[in-house]
Amino acid sequence: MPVTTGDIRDWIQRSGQVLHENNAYLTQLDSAIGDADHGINMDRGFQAVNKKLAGMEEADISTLLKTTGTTLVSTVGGASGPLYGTAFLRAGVATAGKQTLESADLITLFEAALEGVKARGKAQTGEKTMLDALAPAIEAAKQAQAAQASLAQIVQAMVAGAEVGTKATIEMTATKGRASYLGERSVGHQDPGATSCWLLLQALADSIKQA
Amino acid sequence: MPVTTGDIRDWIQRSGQVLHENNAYLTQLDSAIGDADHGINMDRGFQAVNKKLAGMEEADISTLLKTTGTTLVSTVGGASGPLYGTAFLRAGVATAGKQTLESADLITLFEAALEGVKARGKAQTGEKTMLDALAPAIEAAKQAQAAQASLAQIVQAMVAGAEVGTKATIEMTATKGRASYLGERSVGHQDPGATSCWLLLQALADSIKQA
Amino acid sequence: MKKLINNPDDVVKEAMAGMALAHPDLITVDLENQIIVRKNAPIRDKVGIISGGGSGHEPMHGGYVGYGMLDAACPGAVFTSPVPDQMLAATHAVNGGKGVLHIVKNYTGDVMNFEMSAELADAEGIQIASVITNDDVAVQDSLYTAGRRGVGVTVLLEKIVGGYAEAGASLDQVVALARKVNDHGRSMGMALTSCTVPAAGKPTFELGENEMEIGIGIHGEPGRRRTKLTNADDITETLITPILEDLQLKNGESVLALVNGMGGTPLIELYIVYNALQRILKGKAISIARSLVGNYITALDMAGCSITLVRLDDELLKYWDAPVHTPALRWGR
Amino acid sequence: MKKLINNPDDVVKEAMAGMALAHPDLITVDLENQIIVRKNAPIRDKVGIISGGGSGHEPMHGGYVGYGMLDAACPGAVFTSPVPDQMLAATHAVNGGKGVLHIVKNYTGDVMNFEMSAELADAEGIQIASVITNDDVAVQDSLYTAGRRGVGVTVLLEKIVGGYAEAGASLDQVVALARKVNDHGRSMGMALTSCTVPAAGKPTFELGENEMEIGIGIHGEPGRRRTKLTNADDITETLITPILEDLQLKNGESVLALVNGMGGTPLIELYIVYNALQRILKGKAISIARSLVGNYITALDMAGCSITLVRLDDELLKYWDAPVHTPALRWGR
Ligand SMILES: Nc1ncnc2c1ncn2[C@@H]1O[C@H](COP(=O)(O)OP(=O)(O)O)[C@@H](O)[C@H]1O
Ligand SMILES: Nc1ncnc2c1ncn2[C@@H]1O[C@H](COP(=O)(O)OP(=O)(O)O)[C@@H](O)[C@H]1O
Ligand SMILES: [Mg+2]
Ligand SMILES: [Mg+2]
Ligand SMILES: [Mg+2]
Ligand SMILES: [Mg+2]
Repeated sequence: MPVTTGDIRDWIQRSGQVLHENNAYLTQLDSAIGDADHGINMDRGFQAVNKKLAGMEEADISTLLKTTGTTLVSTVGGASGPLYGTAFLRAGVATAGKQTLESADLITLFEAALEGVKARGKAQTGEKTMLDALAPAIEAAKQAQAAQASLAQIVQAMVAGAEVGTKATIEMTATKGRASYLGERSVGHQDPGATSCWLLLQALADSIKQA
Repeated sequence: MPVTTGDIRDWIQRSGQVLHENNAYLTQLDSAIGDADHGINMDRGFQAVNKKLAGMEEADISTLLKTTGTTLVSTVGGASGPLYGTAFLRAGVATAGKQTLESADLITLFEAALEGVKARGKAQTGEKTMLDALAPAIEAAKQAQAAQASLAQIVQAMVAGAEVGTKATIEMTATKGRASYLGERSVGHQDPGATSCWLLLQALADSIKQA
Repeated sequence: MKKLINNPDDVVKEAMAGMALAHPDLITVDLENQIIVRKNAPIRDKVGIISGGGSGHEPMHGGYVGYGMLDAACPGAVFTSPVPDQMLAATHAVNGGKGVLHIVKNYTGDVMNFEMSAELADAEGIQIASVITNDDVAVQDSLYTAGRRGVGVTVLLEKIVGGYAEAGASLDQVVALARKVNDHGRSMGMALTSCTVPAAGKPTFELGENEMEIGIGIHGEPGRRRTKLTNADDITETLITPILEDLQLKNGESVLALVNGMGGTPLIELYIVYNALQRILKGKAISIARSLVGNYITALDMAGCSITLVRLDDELLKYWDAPVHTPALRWGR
Repeated sequence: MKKLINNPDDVVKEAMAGMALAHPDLITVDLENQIIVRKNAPIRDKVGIISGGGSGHEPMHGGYVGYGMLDAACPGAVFTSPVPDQMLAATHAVNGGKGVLHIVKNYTGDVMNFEMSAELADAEGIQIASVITNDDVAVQDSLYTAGRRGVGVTVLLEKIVGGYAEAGASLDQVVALARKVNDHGRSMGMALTSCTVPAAGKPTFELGENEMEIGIGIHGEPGRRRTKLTNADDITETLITPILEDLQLKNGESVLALVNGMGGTPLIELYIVYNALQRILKGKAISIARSLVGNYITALDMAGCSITLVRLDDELLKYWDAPVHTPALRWGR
């Protein structure tokens, strides 16, 4: 079954809940190697997004994603605002005109998001950022697709890839973002942005399972 | 045996030691109902006094006491500086010309000090101040004198009177000095100035015993 | 104790030396006499104005020495009033022939030490007048206490009478205006945390994570009562209520307001308190014509704040607005 | 958490409202767009200057809006860079036809958000230039990090280029001077305690009673290393050494020095640090021509300090001395 507009709307809503529940956890992670606001930022942003989307009953997938992106840009601030904002904006552009998303569309969506984050953040994988959750998630999705997995299985593979990627940030030395100021002292701590990315993908999987 | 110039010098020196040793204790008492400096103030003052007296080998009793008074005024500050300063100044005036002090002289000395403190501080006994150690000490001295006690016994009686008086400040509500701002909350705490007065009398008793 | 200091015994001297180096255009520091004196003092034919008190309240008083405010400040040891020798030396340094005003905060120690210095100056034939500030409404029964403490009004008074003296007023006139400012002003303070006296090395009192002290002074003395920590709006209401009652401000009157930090509270919080204060006063049709928000009379590293209101009239407003140039307060030049 | 606040979510809005009420002669606050704008902006034929960043650094930046400094400030949530909408609204508000300068502290979030706003303004045909401050020598390997952070120099730069813009300089000229100030300035900071982000409710990090963090930024980020707490003289030496190495100051040169408190450290301690700083620089024949000692770029309630030096020449000195009138910095008028 392809992903519907309803699934996307459910995903964004669910993301808001998940990020709200994990506000303190993400902020805690950001305390260790950042400035103790990542959970607060993401929660604020997705609350604004869901308020916005509530008034847009007719929106299609692309509009939902673009609106999420612009709202995140306008309400999150920090590093994560422009990064997640750009990711959703690019995802919206990549899904223009689509009423549903097949596996290939979904991978295209996330690849566009990934490119957006890389361009905006001038970062690569291995620098202990959200990219280290997103990139392996897409890698895992492609492998699953190549192995003829169902769309639901592909999304499950993404979550698993993001989890592995997020855990791998623990051993990394940060070289981008605020954590980079810590140098070696950043080792031993899980990246908050990678963690929120993994949570977002988990929410997507739950939305699809639910549907 | 009457009190000699040497005894007075020993007393002032010993007072410096005792106040130094009790700096933290007196400051602690002042933390509870004041501003946490009484021990620091007294220690600073008597250190300055003893430095000053070290250069005055020929001074008589009156000069020793007056110099103590002026030095305390010039180095202590706070409430205790002018009060103890005035006390010692008046004591010096009251002992002018004396080479030794008999029991009666000693009582005169402390009565002059008491009057000085009362005048400078515009206080009475029962207001939870140093007067509540000094006044009962003098009362006790007079009773001992009336009972034909020796000079040493009279000074012992003063210490005992000061102790009772100091302990009695615990139950008093302060109406003078910084502790008065606390109103009822000052009850249950021993007055730091009464305590330092008791310590000074204890030092005098030790100096005389020693002699 | 975590402080940017060297030896606790050297705190006052080193801070004074630092001030002298930071403001050579405004002040000179006499470390021997432990006083901070306005550059070029004494000013001929101007009433000299000195103040002083324990250290630990920075920028008060040293930060208020300069054009249009104080001619000298006498900092005592931390939280300990200065000694008469300091006030006498300062009096000598600022006596321009028109008399010298001593501004004294009402604390037993300050009053007695200033009194002794005035007796000595008097004996030398110097014309001295003293004005005591006692604006702290937290001290209620002045019959059973050493009387209301001098707190926030002191800063505002020093500015206003400093402007008046600069304009050429006589000692009597300056005294009269000082009394008026004091009569027209009231303050109340609160603490979120204790302060730590450097020589003592540990907090003067302990407050639980959910407690605050209401009605504190500026020396880490415990306040009138300890209550449950509430929010900025409630705290502002608690502080302002007794001030308004005591001052009996009427509809349409205007005030000079000081929202003062105790040293450890950041400016962002003080503006929140100021916001609440404005709302409350607006509800009573009292307007804030002038204000100061910041750390002006502190208690070392204590977190907390105090509020001061002074009822304004044209005279007070005129000398408040007059130019001032000191390390901590500057406008008009 | 002990703070003078109401709801943590309302901290920034209420503090901004308080600022607006306290300084109606200098600024207006647009709560809708969450920006602080100079009274009477835009100023015709003057380069507009805006800055911004997370809140929690008060008085920066809002306190620097006014004559001779910033035309607008964009405060983000606490420690979170503002969003492009704010910078775009501020750009509109201050654009007097001569272009707009964005002063951006070098943090990933600030840089990206300002960048996005500049792209939007650019698309509208507004002439925009951005200058990034990156003066924090605590960040060493800029190849392996997001680059040196923008800290204390930002304040001094805003004053100097603000004076230049007020004097009629073009956007290109202002940009060139801004780059020069940034190139000539370096900073380093340390913390005695952590700060507490209101929405987080607890300290960002924990420091033992005998520990300090060296090389911290202004967001409660841990520093480069944690060491044993020492005294003010040692700490000053530790902070100033890498600054001097990096700036390569020579005998006889003169500097503008900022001894900055982190929000929870009282002025008396900052003067002690300034005293130590003067002694060290004197030993190297470097003279402090101008200085600021106080809380100018803070990290909420953190106790600690930072030191900033800017190598001075006649041009920098001239615009440093030029009149300024803002809530937090005022001289010459
Ligand atoms: N240049 C970058 N590229 C990609 N992701 C980044 C970059 N810089 C930071 N991040 C991500 O942003 C997260 C921090 O977000 P957040 O705490 O909201 O912003 P800030 O660091 O401004 O406080 C980091 O954990 C990291 O995953
Ligand atoms: N008016 C007064 N008369 C007599 N003694 C007083 C008076 N006021 C205060 N004292 C004494 O002074 C003591 C406090 O001294 P100290 O702490 O050195 O000064 P300060 O109160 O100025 O900090 C009190 O404990 C009390 O015994
Ligand atoms: Mg963060
Ligand atoms: Mg005391
Ligand atoms: Mg005292
Ligand atoms: Mg942030």
